[in-house]
Amino acid sequence: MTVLDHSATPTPVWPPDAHGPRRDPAPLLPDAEPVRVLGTPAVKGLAPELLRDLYRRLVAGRRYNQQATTLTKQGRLAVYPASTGQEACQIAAATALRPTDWLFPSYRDTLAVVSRGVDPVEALTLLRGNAHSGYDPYEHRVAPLSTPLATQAPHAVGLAHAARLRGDATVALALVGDGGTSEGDFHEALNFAGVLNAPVVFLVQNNGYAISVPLSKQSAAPTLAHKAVGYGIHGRLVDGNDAAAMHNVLSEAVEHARSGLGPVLVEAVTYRLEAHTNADDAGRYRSAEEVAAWQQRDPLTLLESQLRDLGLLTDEDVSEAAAVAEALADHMRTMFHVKPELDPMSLFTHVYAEPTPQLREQAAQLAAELEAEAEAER
Amino acid sequence: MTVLDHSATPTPVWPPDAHGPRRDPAPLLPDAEPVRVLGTPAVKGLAPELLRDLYRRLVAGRRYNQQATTLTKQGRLAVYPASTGQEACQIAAATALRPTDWLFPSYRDTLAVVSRGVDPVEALTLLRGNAHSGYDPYEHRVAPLSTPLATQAPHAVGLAHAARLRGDATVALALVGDGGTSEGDFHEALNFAGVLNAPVVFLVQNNGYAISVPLSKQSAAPTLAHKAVGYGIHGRLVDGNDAAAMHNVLSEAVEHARSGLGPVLVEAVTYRLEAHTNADDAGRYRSAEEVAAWQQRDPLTLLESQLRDLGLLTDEDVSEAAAVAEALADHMRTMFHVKPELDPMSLFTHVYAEPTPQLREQAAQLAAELEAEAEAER
Amino acid sequence: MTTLAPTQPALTQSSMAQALNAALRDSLREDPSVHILGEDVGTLGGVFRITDGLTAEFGADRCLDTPLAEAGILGTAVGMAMYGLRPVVEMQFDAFAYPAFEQLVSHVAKMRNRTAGRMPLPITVRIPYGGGIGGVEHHSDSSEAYYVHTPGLHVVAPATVADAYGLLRSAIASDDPVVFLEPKRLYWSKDAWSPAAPAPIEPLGRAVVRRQGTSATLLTYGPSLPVCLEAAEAARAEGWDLAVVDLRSLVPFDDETVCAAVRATGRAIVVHESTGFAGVGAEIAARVTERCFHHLAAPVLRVTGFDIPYPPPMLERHHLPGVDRILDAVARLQWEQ
Amino acid sequence: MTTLAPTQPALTQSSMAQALNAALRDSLREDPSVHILGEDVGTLGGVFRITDGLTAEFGADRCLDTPLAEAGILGTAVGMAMYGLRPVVEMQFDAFAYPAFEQLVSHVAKMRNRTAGRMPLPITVRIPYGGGIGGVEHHSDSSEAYYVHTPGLHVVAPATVADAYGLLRSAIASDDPVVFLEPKRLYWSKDAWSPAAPAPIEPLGRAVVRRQGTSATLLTYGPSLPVCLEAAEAARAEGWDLAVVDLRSLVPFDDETVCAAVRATGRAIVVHESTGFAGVGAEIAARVTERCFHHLAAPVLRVTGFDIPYPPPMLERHHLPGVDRILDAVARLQWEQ
Ligand SMILES: Cc1ncc(C[n+]2csc(CCOP(=O)(O)OP(=O)(O)O)c2C)c(N)n1
Ligand SMILES: Cc1ncc(C[n+]2csc(CCOP(=O)(O)OP(=O)(O)O)c2C)c(N)n1
Ligand SMILES: [Mg+2]
Ligand SMILES: [Mg+2]
Repeated sequence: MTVLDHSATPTPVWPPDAHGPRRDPAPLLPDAEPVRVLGTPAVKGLAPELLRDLYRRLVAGRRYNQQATTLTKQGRLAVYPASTGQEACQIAAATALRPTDWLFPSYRDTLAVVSRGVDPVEALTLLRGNAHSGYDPYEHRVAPLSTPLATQAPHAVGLAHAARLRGDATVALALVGDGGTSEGDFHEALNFAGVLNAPVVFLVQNNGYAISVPLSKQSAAPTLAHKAVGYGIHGRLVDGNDAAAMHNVLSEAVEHARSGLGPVLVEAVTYRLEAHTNADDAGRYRSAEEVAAWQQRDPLTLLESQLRDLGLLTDEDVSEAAAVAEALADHMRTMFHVKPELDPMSLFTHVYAEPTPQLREQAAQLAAELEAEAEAER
Repeated sequence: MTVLDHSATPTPVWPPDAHGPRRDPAPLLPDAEPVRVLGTPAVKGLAPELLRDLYRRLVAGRRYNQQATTLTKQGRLAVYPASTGQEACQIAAATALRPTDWLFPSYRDTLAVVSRGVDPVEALTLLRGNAHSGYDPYEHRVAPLSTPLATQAPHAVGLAHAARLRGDATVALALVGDGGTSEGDFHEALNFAGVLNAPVVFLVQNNGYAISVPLSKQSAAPTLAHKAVGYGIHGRLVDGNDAAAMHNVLSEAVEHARSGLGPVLVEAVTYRLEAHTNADDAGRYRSAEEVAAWQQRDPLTLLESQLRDLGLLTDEDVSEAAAVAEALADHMRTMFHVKPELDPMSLFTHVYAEPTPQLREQAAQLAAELEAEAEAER
Repeated sequence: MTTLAPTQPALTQSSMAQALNAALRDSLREDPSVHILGEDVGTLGGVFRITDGLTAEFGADRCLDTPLAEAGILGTAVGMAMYGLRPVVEMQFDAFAYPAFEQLVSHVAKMRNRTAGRMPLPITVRIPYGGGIGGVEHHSDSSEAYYVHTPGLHVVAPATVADAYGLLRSAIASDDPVVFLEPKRLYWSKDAWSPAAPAPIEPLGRAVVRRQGTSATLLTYGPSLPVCLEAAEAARAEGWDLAVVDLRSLVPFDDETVCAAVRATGRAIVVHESTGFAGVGAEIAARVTERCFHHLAAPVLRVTGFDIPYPPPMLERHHLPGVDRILDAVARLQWEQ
Repeated sequence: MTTLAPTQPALTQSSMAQALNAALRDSLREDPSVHILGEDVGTLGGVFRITDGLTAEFGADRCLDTPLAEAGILGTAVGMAMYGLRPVVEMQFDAFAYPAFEQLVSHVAKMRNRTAGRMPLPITVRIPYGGGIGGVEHHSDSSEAYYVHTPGLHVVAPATVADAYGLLRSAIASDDPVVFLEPKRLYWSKDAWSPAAPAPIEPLGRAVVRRQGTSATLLTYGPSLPVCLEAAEAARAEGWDLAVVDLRSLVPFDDETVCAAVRATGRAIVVHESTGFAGVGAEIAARVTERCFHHLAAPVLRVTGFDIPYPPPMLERHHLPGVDRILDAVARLQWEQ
């Protein structure tokens, strides 16, 4: 029997003469309220060690964002789109996955990439500017950062489908922004996922803005999670600043997909505390009040105060977490002070498996120019 | 105040800290059952004259499809995608609109175009092959038939938006197939429509197939109408073979949009009784039983028997309608026996407002070739 | 002791469509990582029947009917290739590959380079292309120039039944993405060729001289090859002995074969269906001139489609480069000097 | 009786960005049917600030922040144009125009022709293009070849502050669709020009000789013009007197000016940033050779970007045609014979 045996699709519930599987929409719709765990009885359901781990990751994540921002000020990074304020989403994208799963990040998701185990310098290579991508996608099963928005979503579907064909228990997680949901590729990916019943999860980090464009100009949907029903997949809504809720909902979604129950679309409601990138002037399109209001819901402070309430966090833990974070920052500082190796001739090496005769000629031309340059310098 | 004053968007119902307008999804979701009028008490609500008009249009529509099919057999049409079985959808697309409204048809919708007043020969020009489009879009406010699927949907949104900016009460109706809903352009159009609150209606004729691909391989959605909620617009589901229901639902949708209440997505459940086109072999992908089952729900017989039950249809009416239909067929036969005027030089006339110097040279070359040809024939 | 000669199956007349179908079947059979996906490629066997019978033989997982969304199809193929599969995508018609343009240009063409060779994408994108079949708007585009201008893509266009098989096998076997342009117009053209004894797999990147000649050299590919051969025949009456080169592969380009053929005659004409302005013919004329300047007795001329949207069926014959237009160009090759 | 001379506002130093902004402002002011739409063009004024202040002055209906979907933006513009408006679309970066490729090629370029002139689409598609700004992947593409090969589109690329104003005004005023390529790299380049006394509106389709010369002719456009002028200066030291032609409009193409300039020197080099293979330079080299063959002492050479995906920022200088590469080409123009 094939993976795509359509006789396996749910028998029509409605109406008798309609075409294809007509599923019951009810279970696909998100709850009216976003899932929250911190500050609710549900928090008792989580292992203290998990909560403390999330805390340490959040602290490191915040420090990572600060250090990367500093590196741009020093001109060591060409540009940096900070995920400050979205760290709970970023780390959940790592904690919810198994090593054998795949992550499909967008350009803002380097923290998720690092949380998955990729070295920060490799994760930031694209933004540093010495190469298009710094890491081996197969080492940690992380696709290259995707800059064209939502174009990585169909890749995640294809990879998940391929894994299923191979009989592997792999799940693909695609990260998209609220703005990215407007792209045709987002639609086509979710539709393919639904039809193929591919083990893929789409996490939309709804941080309220696409550069300067607020969600109200991006979509009129009740919530972005409501888009799921249009593809026959499950939609979940979660508080993106609640690290515990993020971990729970995303883990459930991933296991739901893994168990063959179908793809899931998760909307995480969060906020981009920094400007779009260091090159952006957020003051042009949003108020200080708005930012301040969201600072009150900082994912880090939310978790920290919860842990303290539960008596799960000592001052020792705090300084310990800070130390780990500082070590990460140190590593970044040192590594970025090393000038990257640059080989102009590498421009021709990987265009094709074998350079074409045309590329060989062009490579020879550049080689000669470099030789002449070197001559001149001697 | 501008048309796009976003303060006018509904105030957030949920949750306080979420971004943008968070509408109540309930009113956007389609009913569980498709709207039906024929054979229900609701039929009493329709004016007898309307029902009889719909009948006459259906009879003519069916005859139109037969004649066009005959013309392909005679080689007078290059190809014809019949709307046989979908006539109720096609004529409703005309009866639901005002003359000032706009229709954006897909390649299968020539009957809707003709029902709107375009001469059949002009409507069929694309499929005849003597020109790309045979009618003046501005005469009956009908956009050229769109072959690239769903690409006309954003055009409808743009035109509706422009009309609104101009303060006109114009509504745009875009016709898309079930297969077309999978295209990115469909998604982007509905999203723009929702955000711009444009007076546009999308009618999806779900005839169960995209050439050979059944809906079950096209979408896993509960219904295609459920896609609406993902764009914050209203979704309606209707029996596409019920001419009265089609007219009612589509008219309501059009007036809903006209009154500024927002766009509507209507899914009409119908069936393509003929092959995809005369060039297609439907036997390769669907059973005779399936076709026979749908023949039982032929929109024409459904309406006719209803009218007879209501005593609204005399044998005279029937032969009268048949006569009108036959006149249409006659007109098509005669007109298509006239060889179309062909001017090779017209290839260069409308590429730009003014031919470029390059096109002038090329036109001169063709002119010389034609002159030589003529010479040779003398 | 006697050796038995292996029995050679007789070469029957086969169509290009049959050869392509055989190439797909043999690829699916020999390599389990090959997967076909596209619109109507399964149950129906494709609108041109190129995938006829493949789902029946290999199952829906190997030859998949997808939803109607070209970017989704190609994007899904990218993900499948990332996981080690070897997807073969069918775009139903040339103009319907445009929705996938971003996936093709920004990902398919660039992934290997982006990842320094770590993530190659062995994807074949089959595109039935070109006119001359009486197709309505959007069904007759020649879009090769868009693809050849995009580094990272191989672009191939067979013109014979045997090449259709041999080049498609190589395209699928290639570790780089290949845009495989199938001349619709030649789908039903037949040739002595048998799927039972398929031609050797043709390596990509090699042009072939289809006709030797001394007066001038016609450079062409795909649907225009038969037209050029016909023109060469007709030219004999006028006392011209024309060589005809079938490029087969546009990227990589076979400068060696092409320049040798042009130097031999000192005169050249590029012939293709697509719009001329910044078309493939422009590149060929430019590079041949750069390389053979002092061998040229006349400028390299181009006989191409006009710079207009593809015409409606009843007018297409005026747009397509025909024998007469080619002969007119030959006459303009400055024989007097 | 005395007549007063009208007071001429002094020509201050203005950037190309300011000139483009002025062109948009003046168009919005003079023609109520002009509407701007795109990503971040409203409140933010565009990521390059080209639409700065326009929403504030004319309202969101005239300068609209759209959802993030390029096909939707261009498709919506098509519908607006159908209703008599004159949309000006901003694509945020070159590579992000690719999702709109189908709308551009299958509708924007073809609607007038499809409807026999009844439904023209006066749409201007502004695309910040090219490299040299240290942009990461997808932010430095030179995609002009895709557009010039598509009949029905005008393709324009200004290289000076005054032309940026004059050509954009003409593009918006044109009843045909115009792909307006803005050299990002020159956005902040300044010139003596004042929005208060804007240059006369430049008609489309005319090239201009920026520098007279006798040894050889450089043919270029957009971001490569300053490089060519610099190269021409440097060439004097080597005893070469180079002419420089700024094409400005790629479609329509100004054969007259170009051929005259090439015949005058007998040697020509085309310079552009984009990939060379089947690029605009191929067309120019081919057509100039067709038209000026016997005036040429050497083949028309091309100095272009390599046939590779655009490099990462730290390596882009090796890809971009620079002064040295141009001078090397000049040296290869066979001066000995
Ligand atoms: C196809 C495409 N169009 C435009 C852009 C330019 N761009 C880069 S980021 C961005 C906004 C993205 O917003 P969102 O998806 O919400 O992600 P966020 O930046 O909030 O993380 C835009 C328009 C792009 N990268 N890709
Ligand atoms: C963008 C695009 N891709 C592919 C095609 C080829 N094609 C023509 S009709 C068709 C099926 C359309 O199915 P549907 O949308 O359900 O409309 P129907 O034919 O049922 O009326 C396909 C795939 C096309 N016309 N446009
Ligand atoms: Mg966002
Ligand atoms: Mg259908």
